[in-house]
Amino acid sequence: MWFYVARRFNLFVLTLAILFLLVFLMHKALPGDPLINLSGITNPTFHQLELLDQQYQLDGSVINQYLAFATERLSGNFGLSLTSAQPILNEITQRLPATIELCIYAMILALLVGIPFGVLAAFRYKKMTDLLIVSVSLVFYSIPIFWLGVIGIMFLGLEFQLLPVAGRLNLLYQIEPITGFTLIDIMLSDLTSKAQALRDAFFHLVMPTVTLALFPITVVIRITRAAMLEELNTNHIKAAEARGVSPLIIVLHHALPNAMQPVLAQVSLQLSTLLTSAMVTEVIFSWPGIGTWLMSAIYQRDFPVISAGILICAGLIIVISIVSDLIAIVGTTKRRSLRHGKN
Amino acid sequence: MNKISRLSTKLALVSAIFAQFGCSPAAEDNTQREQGLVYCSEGDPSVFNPQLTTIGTTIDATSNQLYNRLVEYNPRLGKLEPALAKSWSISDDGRTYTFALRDDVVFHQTKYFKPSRRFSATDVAFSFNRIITPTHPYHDISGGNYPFFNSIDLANTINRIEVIDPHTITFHLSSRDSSFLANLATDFAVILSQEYGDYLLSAGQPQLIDIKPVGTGPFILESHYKDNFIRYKSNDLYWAGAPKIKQLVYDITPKSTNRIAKIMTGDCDVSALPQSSELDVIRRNIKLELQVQTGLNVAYWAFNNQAPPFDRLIVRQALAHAINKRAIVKAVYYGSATTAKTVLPPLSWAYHRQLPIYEYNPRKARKMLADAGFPNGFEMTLWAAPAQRIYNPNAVKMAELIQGQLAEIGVKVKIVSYGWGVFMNKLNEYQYDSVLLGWTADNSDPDNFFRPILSCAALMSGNNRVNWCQPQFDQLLNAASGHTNLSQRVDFYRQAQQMLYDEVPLVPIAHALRFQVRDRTVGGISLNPYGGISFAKSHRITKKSF
Amino acid sequence: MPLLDIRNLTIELDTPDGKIKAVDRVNLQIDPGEIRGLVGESGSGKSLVAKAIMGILSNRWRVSADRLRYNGIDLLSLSARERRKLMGSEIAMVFQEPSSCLDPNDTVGHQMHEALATIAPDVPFWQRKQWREVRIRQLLHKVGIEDHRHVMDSYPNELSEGICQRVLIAMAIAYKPRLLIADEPTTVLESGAQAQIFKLFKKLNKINDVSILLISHDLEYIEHWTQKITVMYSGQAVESGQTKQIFSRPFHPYTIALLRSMPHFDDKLSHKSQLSSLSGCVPTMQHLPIGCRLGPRCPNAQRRCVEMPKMKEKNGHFYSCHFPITYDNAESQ
Amino acid sequence: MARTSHIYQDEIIPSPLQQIWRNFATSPLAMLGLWIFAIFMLISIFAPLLAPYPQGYQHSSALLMPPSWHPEGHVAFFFGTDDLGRDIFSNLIYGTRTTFGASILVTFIALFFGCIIGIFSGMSHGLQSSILNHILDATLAIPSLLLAIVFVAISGPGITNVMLAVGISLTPQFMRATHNAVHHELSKEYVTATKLDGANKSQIFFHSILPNILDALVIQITLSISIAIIDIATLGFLKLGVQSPRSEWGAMLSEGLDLIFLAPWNVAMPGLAIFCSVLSINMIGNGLQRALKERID
Repeated sequence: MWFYVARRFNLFVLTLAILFLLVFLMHKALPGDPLINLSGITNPTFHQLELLDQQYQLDGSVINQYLAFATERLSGNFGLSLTSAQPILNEITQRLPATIELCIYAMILALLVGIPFGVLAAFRYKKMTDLLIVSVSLVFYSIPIFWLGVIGIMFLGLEFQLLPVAGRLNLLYQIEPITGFTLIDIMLSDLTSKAQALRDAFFHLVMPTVTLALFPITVVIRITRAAMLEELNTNHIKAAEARGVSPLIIVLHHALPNAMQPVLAQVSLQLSTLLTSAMVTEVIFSWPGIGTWLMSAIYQRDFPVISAGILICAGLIIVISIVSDLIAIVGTTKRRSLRHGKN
Repeated sequence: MNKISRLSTKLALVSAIFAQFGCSPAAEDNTQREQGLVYCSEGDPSVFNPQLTTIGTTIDATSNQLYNRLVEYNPRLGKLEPALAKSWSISDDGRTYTFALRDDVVFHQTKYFKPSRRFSATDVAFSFNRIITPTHPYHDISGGNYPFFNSIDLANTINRIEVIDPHTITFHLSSRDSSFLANLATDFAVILSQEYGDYLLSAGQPQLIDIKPVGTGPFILESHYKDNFIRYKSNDLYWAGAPKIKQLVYDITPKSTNRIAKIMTGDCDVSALPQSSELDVIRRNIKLELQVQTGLNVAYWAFNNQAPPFDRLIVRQALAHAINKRAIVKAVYYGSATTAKTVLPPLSWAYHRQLPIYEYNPRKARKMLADAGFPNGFEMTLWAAPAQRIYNPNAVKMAELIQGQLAEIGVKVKIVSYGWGVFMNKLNEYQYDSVLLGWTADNSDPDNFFRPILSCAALMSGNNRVNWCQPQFDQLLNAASGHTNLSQRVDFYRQAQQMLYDEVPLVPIAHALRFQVRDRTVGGISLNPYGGISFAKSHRITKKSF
Repeated sequence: MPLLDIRNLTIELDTPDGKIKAVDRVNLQIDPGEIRGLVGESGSGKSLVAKAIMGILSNRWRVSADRLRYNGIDLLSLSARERRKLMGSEIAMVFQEPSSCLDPNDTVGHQMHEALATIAPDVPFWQRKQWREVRIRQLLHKVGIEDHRHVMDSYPNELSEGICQRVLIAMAIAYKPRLLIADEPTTVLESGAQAQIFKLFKKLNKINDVSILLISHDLEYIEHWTQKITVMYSGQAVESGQTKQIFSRPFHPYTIALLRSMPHFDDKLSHKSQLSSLSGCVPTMQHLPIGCRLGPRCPNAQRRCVEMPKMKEKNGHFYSCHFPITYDNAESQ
Repeated sequence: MARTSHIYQDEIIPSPLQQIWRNFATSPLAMLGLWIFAIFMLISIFAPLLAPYPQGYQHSSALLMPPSWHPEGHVAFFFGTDDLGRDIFSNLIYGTRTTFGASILVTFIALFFGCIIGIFSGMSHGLQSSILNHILDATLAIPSLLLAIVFVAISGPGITNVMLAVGISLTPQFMRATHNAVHHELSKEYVTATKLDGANKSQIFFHSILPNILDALVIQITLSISIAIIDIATLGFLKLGVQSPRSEWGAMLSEGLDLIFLAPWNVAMPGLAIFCSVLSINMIGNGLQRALKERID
């Protein structure tokens, strides 16, 4: 078992190295003075200039330029943002939790809604409910996320004024960002009207989470249905049916746990599309996360922020996909011979 | 079966958590919501001191909220009212102004600075000397550029500021200037704290005076997250009575659709600059109230008069004929603006009615261009900032329209656009052929429309984007401001407008109406035609008095 | 009264090209305490019959029969719930690949507990768990597994096929079924384990009076362990009767060919001689010949074979062939 | 009933492709998807001929004209006009070329590169395949939006950048699909059988593996086209793609956003166009998957 963990770790290190290489090459191709693009300090004083030269070794050979760049970024120094002259690391720690929060709630919603419908569709295979679920998920799969968001704003937000459509919380509630997750921060804060703030934050969350979650829901439905169908035809289900076990227990207790392995494996592949959709959702609902931050950086041509954003997002995805691989491996080797697991 | 029981307990736990969200008892006090007010502003203030800028957004966020002025202009009565100065007297030769100051005014108690003494004349001297005396320790802090005061050439008008005693101060002018008092009432002439200045100098952090402001205004700055929000706390020791609103938040939402969405869903209570395309939606919504203010502003298309071929009069006249102002007003302002004949809006008492106009005549424009040696037109750049302003809701769209109209006479236009901050810096390098800009009046004096944007003094201070300096034009302005009776001043201003018509350094396009949306439950927000919004007297109208 | 009575059972599959009769009018009677063999080549529909009895065919198959009774109860008219209750208590089934018939995600002990959960012992409910532990240990020992602790704690993929089969049988006999259907239980096992499994079946039949329907294509075991057998060919029951009778004097040409294809080492096979086998191959489902399905391959097929032969009976020995091999002329071939 | 008229005449076994087509043709949904897809293809090829007005032409007289079925609408501007007087109908037609046409082009480019790398990594094992795999995981980690940001940062917004970004982000999916398909086939006995007959690597690949991974690739193509369309439209929506004179569905939608109250059709029409094209491709993909599934079991 430890052999797999070692392989995964080596894969992780090499993939991160390749990611840093790609961003490093991007820096080479960026227009403008490379030192400004790396450090974000527009007119450095003489002292700062020395420090920067030592940090990024721009005059050295390409290899130790790359090494200097990598050590600098790994040690958390992403330089200053050109627009706000703040250290980028602070901005990231301020904005990353907002995006992660949105992605987590959306993924939870996707799993909570997707899996039951997937199981239902597989259970009642080739019947009306199955066709209905498949065709509805096909329709929602092909709705572009930004159009969905705009329509959501138009109808739910403006025509009927039911749900707030922008921001994370009514700004009158003064909450210090301790963990960066609104709901937890409200819990921790010593606000008088805490329940009121929670309710408001919850309403602010509904629209973006549903818009973001709709696409993953259809994907989870499709994956779960396929995995369940495959699982329901295996012999041990037939044997259980032969033993007269009730269909409910068969589906919930026997088929579902086995189908979870391929489902979770494929869901972790959907992470990069989830993050892209999250950034688009943030732009539409002006959610103060990495997406809005990166988008405004693009319009201002703020290169240090762009390279930091890419490193953080891609790094995040690699870490999460490797971790989910590890969990899948640890979970299955003991229970099922690898002949069953999907490679 | 034990498996199923464990499953159901998990479900019960989850639903309990959600229940806690859903049914929060209505009795829970929402004082937080009642005593606060959220204002959706269209942009982030670049600095917290109005002396250093002429950008409308920064003035909205700072001058009426954080600071006070010696005198204030009351738009309804049309005359000046006492503010920090209880009373003032002008000598008969009109060159010495003495002000009697209030003695009950306290500066802000903030986290970063606790003042030990009250407001006194030394603070007034400190604030104005910073502008007029280059040797003043704070003159060059944060750029040392005071665009409004440079354009009205305050440094030469004021000879000497004399502090007589802690509550009286006299200004000795070099020559008679009838618009001096009006300029003191503008949003730029704010009073800073001299004690705070000395404190920062000793701490070696002088630039903080413009970033962490201390003033005498109704609100104190609590926190500022760039491009996100600004939070103010009420100043309970305010000399004109503590504001009813305990907490004021500026929610920065650049896109106007988002602002409308926020005000409709209750996320903010007042919203700035609604687009004219959203007016009928606002009128249909009973919860909202639309405030309309006649526009004392002008949007103009400025040529860079030094850059060829715009240094030739005939080219400028041809381009003036080539643009269809009516179409622009319909497409960009959706009809909520009037086409402009000259820089002065029709409401001003010095408006020149009989002035002829450059009517929209593409054939004539093409012929004039041919005479000027450009039979098949030429290439030119047109700069437009993506931000939204009172005088121009969508400069980029106006640029695209002009691009389309000039294409008909063979002129190929390349639109150049940057973020607002970067845009203003690059303008100072005068690399543009033409730019879409505008001006909002700061007081009722017509001089305010000519001197800050067209005078040679304005060229030095970098506010004259037309890059055009006519000494004869400046003499007209000085002569006008030298006399006090109206009829003589009107005659001088008419000659100035005639000169602008002949020279066409810029093409005035439109005077926009100014809108503001607010929730019916909010009252007391004054929409001053001459500049910044003020929340000093704002309050929540409780249900009964609705 | 036979324990299981099946008359004219037909199973059809609806495919895009119309209905296909996979099993055509099969008759089968099993008396209590009898071991019945069901023999035929693979694809002759024998496991379809078993699944039809259990009712676990997928909904693409359509099952119809004049009579499908178990112990007097008409299985076809039962509701799904009653059918399940019946299968949970009276009929049990054992499959071909034992290790894939156990849930790979659960320990064997856990699955045994679940299998026993349906039985309501006369023990107060808090002691029910211990009672099941004891019962499982007895069952495992009964099917010949000594180290029950190790087996109960391990996962199916860690056990050998033989042990898995024994565990499945233990599960099957846990609720003392009266009929056990074994669908090729031993094909995957090696010969040593096969003998033990059959010995176990014999013991169950003798002691617990469990009647067993043994489905296999392996003739040696069928000959040795079963009392009666039915021979099937591409969906039709061609011959059934006492095992000894059929093995000594088969009437149906297909049965003869089947028996002859079993290599007997006693008679003198010349060196390198062809092993005898029937010419041609089993017709595919879409192109079944009309009438007797052995028609084209039958050595003594006649014109009449085009009509479907009726099932005739000769003192307990049923056969459906117009020209059965009567032994007076059998010796001549 | 059976396809053979007389009893024993040799049965005509339909080739796999024919069989897939027959299963595919049976479901009406899939055929509808195919027809819509064909219509979009035609539009994107003959865009200049079909569009009533030249691209981005501003009718200063007809600003914000509602669609023709609206009382004030005019049939000359079938879907109405936007705030600069540009006719939405002709813009949509030109937009088909940039959004729909570009996505098909990008998919086939990604298919070409993806397959080659996928095949090499699939066929070889050990170090070479793991290296290719690593590249796969690294590039797969970077979402198409980030790649587009990189290219826009380097050389400014434009359709070529968007196509490049979407192409690069799609290639790993093809790599992964071919890699898995090839690995899956390699593990099958018939491949080892051909190996035993002495076939070298390329023979094995072309004769036994290629035909079998075709169906997996076809599904991946439909999946990728639908992802490509949505990605190109999203990047257009975020103003990273095509600039003003050339029209593109995503950009049209984002321009119409400011007039969401006055002119909702500005937002509805491009959205519907994207939705229909993606739906048609997904229907085809779904039909194909079902047809293949039926052939197997």
